[in-house]
Amino acid sequence: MPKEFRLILKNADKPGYTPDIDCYMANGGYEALKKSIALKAKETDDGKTKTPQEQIRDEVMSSGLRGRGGAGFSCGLKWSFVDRRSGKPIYMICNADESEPGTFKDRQIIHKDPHQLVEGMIISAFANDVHLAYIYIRGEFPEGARILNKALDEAREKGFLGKDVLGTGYDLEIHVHRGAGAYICGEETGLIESLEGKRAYPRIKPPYFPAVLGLYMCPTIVNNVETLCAVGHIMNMGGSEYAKLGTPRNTGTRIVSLSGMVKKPGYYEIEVGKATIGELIFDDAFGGGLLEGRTLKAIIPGGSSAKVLKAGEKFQMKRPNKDGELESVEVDLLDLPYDFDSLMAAGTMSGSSAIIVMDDSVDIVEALANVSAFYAHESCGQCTPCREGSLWMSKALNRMTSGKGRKEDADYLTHIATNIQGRTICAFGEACSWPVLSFVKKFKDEFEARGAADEAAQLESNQKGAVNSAN
Amino acid sequence: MIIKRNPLTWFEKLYIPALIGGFKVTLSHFFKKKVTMQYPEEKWTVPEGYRGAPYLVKDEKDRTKCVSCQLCEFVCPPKAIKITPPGPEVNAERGNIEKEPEQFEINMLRCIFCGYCQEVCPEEAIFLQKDYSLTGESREEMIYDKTTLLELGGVKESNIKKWDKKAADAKAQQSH
Amino acid sequence: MANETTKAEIKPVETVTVKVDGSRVEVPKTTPDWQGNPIPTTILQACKMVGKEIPHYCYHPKLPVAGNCRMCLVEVGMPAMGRDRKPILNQDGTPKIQKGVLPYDPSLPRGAIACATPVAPNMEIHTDSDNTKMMREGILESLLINHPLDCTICDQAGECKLQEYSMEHGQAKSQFVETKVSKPKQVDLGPRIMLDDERCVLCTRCIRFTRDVAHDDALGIVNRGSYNTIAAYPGSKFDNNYTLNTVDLCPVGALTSKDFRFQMRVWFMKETESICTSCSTGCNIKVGSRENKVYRYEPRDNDAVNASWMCDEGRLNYKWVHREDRLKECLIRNHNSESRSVEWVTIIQELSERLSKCEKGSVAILASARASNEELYLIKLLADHFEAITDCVPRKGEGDDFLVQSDKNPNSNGARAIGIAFSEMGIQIPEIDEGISEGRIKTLLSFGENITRVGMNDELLAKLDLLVVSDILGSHAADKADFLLPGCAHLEKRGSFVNEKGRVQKFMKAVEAPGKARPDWEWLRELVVHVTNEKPADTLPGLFNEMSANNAAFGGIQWKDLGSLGTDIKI
Amino acid sequence: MSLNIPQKLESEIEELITHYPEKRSASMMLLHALQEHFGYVSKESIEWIAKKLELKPINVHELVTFYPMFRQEPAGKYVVKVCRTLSCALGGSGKLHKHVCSKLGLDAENHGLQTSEDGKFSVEFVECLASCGTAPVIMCNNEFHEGVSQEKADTIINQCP
Repeated sequence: MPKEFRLILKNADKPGYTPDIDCYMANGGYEALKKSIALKAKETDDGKTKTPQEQIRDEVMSSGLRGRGGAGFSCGLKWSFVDRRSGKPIYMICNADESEPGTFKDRQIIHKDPHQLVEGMIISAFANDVHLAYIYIRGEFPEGARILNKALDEAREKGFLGKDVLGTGYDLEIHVHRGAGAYICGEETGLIESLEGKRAYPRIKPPYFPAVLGLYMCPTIVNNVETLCAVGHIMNMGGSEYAKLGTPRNTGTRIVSLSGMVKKPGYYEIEVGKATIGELIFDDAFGGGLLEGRTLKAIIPGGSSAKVLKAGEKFQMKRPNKDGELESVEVDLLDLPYDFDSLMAAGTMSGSSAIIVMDDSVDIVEALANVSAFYAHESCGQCTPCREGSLWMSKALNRMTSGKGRKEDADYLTHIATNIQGRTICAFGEACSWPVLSFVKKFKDEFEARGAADEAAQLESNQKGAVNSAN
Repeated sequence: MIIKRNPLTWFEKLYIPALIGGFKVTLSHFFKKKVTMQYPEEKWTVPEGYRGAPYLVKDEKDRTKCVSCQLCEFVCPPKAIKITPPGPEVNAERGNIEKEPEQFEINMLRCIFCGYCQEVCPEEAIFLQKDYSLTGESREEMIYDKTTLLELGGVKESNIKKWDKKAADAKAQQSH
Repeated sequence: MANETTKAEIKPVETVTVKVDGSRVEVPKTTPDWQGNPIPTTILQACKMVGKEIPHYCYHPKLPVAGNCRMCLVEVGMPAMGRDRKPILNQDGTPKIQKGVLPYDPSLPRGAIACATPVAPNMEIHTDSDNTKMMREGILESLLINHPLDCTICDQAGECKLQEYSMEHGQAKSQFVETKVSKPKQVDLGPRIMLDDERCVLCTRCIRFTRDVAHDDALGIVNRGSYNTIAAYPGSKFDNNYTLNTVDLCPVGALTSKDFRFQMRVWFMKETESICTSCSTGCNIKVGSRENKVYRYEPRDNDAVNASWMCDEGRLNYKWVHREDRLKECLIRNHNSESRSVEWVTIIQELSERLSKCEKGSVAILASARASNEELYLIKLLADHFEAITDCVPRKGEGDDFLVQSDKNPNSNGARAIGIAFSEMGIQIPEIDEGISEGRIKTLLSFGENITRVGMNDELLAKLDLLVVSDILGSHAADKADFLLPGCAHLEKRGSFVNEKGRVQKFMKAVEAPGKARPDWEWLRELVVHVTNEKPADTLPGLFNEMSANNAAFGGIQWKDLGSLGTDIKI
Repeated sequence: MSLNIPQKLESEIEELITHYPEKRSASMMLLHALQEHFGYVSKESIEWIAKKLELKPINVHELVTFYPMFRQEPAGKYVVKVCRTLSCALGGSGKLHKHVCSKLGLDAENHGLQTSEDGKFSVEFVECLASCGTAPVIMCNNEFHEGVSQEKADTIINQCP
């Protein structure tokens, strides 16, 4: 029986639980920090000494934690890329610019349990010799910014933050920085530019890898809210214990944002890969099924930029058989385990772990037009393919939804989207072209039918017009 | 290659049959409609598509279609065209077309009616029209200026309304 | 658009071997960046070294890399790495190459932007493969969907990168059927610049230039996404002294020069290599002219002098060449101030006769540091003959710490090297004044200067027996001259200057001089021959070589050594 | 420049600037602060910030036009933001936006910021507000409302003093 496994949201929805530091500490808060900061240099088997910082980084590495923001990149590996020899300060930024449509997990953490984030951040900052860190929170969360500022003040008061953290001589300052309504700030280099007080134009890589040339051209670590929270739990449990949660290579827990046409939309924390998409939608522990009398049409599995999956789709997956050998099996969409690798194998991604469910009442062209309008609005306009292509797609879809579609529009859209993906500075190119490519590919009949119908209607009205004017 | 020349036959050497043949043609014309014209009292009606002197045309809104791109000046084989561009002053009246020639001169003494100007014109602003006989008493008189060329050219409507469409699109976007 | 500088040959210590379109080439491991600092050689630089041009809009060798136009995307292959982090080898021992593909769709290429991607050993670069072409076509289609069909009225037509690349790399037809985005047109960006936002491809060259090179962060991008537009802050003007460089930089017709706007189509213009004469920097320029009319100056790349830039003031300082009050006649005045217009033969003959009567030491010569070295050399021959006192008129103005010098004479160092002027220019002028007023100096030759401007009033001039004036524009001194010889602007003749830093640079003739005016060195030589019986060389290069041979400062350099970029001498 | 910045706000701003090693970084926080105080970002505000942070006004103007949350025109006392992105659209935000607009006498087809005649309300159809599980959602100034039916929207609007 699948059920929620609450680790990060363990306390958030408990009756009487408040975002105060006292409440947090009464529930075991800041113990992980105390534990981490009290670590002593340790000799390893090969005679080298490991600093406390290195030990924390090792724990994170061994936990197998993967970034919860979208790309699912190993957190330990990301930290290992940081240039620690440059002599320049190392900065850390918490990416709380939760903007991927369908996602609303960070909001829960920030609003209900902000100290968990603060603690995770302090440990992560300590582990990476960071003395100045920022929480970049999206502008649409004014309340979240207020709560975080209060939490930071409380932490400062208790000596967890500021000069000489817990008497160890380690200094750390964390500030809240507010965005102002730009999706592109979720891209880490765009976020860095924005934090520098510029337009959020993502940087070219090479040479501007944040781990080497990030904020103010210094090494910088950018991690998602949920990732940083997980660091606290890793230090509590130990990396190898944490790695036992979830499935191999997809460790730990994840908060899944479920929205769209289900009975119980909301956020559900699961062990990664321990629930299937079907369970998340239909099980009473999660979505509780579709609305009465509806059938499933499609789902977007990882925020609106992920490629859409069509109901009834089958995927070839490599699964170990009873002898432990990998063997190809056919898996239905609903039986896909909800984890990073399975969704990637299915040609899409778990992204920010947001599932948008669409049933048979949804007009697929309208849905895509909505998504495309979002991306056209959010393109920063720095590089050519995305600047021109995102609006082009949106205009074409807008034309289709206003009765001026053409039969060839399906191919037309594919042509435009193909010209964007993989040719842009940042992953936004993929984010805006993938929905179009996947919607058109999987629902081509609907696009063509709509185009054909519009053409027929147009022809008819033209003929009528001709007859009328002849009269 | 050597072409062999056949000697004339005895019949051909008589010449008389050939003479008779010639007179027959001549005689037949006595009874046909006359084709010569009493030019200049009589004027020839030129056929459709005749390419005579090039003139400038206006569009249906009485705007000079020429935008002074100077491609005709460039392409003109006898260098008969001379265009003076308008310079930097912004002419608000012209709206989104922005540009028209300050002066446009065609030296009709040089012009060979080749039609390259019409062919190259991206704005469909110059057309070879039906005039074929241009006269004057001085060389200066034969250099037609913009006013003359536009007067002679008249209005030519076109299906392509590039500038108007552009203005309409811009307006539509503003109101959106 | 300004030509992009060809990098000076650098002898590299370390090289990297890459394959460009199938042929193996060695390129230096590092190459200078826009500021001249060594950086890992990029694909674009490497390809340029082996003669392969990669199309680009935002990249410019003299500006920081932006990487936003994506036009320079090329297909690349990298040596495949095994699990042991060593390259996997083919059977014949060559490294196995893995072509860049999209991880989620291996049928599509993953291009690398040539302007920012460093070359790596054994990298394979495909500047002409189907995949590269496909990516270029895609970018051009994107750029063109919202670009207006303005070529007929656009000043950039003929030198527009969008036109050129569309012909070379684009498709004939676009599938675009939507309404184009309309943006502001005819935006008055500053006193010299007009902006058309619809034509802009948002390469940000102008922004980077004015921020990083001219250090006036005046331009930016406003709005977002497809509606992005270049703009100055509302109400403020883009008016530093280097704004017109953005017009050269603009790969399309978005930024146009108000001065050149709608004046002449570029394909009609002849380009002549010349030197700007507005100050002693000696910026290298291209003069655009048609039928003896000058339409514009553009900077010409020369890293030793002006890189790719020039100031607006110098650029627009050409109109005087066509002024109405240009001197066009040779005039001889009698003592009743009645003048007669004569031919050159006559004036040279009569002038030499008068001059040959002059006593040594009774002659003063005021030359101009705007004259060429060759002219000054001939003047020096005259001066030596008469043992005359000489000097040039100083011209001071405001300078800046970029290109503009406070010395406004283009050839001060030439005048000094030849010995007409001295370390402090104009130091002899009071002496000359005194000589005239005391009657020691009876003859004054003035070349290219209005001497009344340096304090020689009518009263003083009246004391002279003979006043010879040669100038380009009419002046009070010209009105007083006994002999008046019309001179030429530098655009109307050939010659050489020595700039502030001692670089000898030559300028070529762009247009014909008006009226009887003819290149000064021609009649100066005739005068020298008549007066001194010497026979200086009778060609301009000959004169230069002769001057150089007779003058230690020039160290015997030859005219042909000057090339188009000039050469340095010790000053 | 006639910008009346109260002492308290100015000292808050001074404090914000100290959060960053480079002054320019503070520009967005300053824009938020001035927008909250004045209701919008005026030309004077832009110039004031530029001066404060030793920037050119264009540097600040670039931000104001890039980030949609900054507005250059005054808005109503209450700014109602209706989310239009996919999950909310599936939940009926299109109808909700139309309803709110018609209730306040505004153009339902206009997605941009528009203010009611009495100047009390401004309505804007905005991109994702990140609460997709409780669609459709609206924000009324800084207050967030989830699962907003047309009736609930009426209540929210009616309760605004």
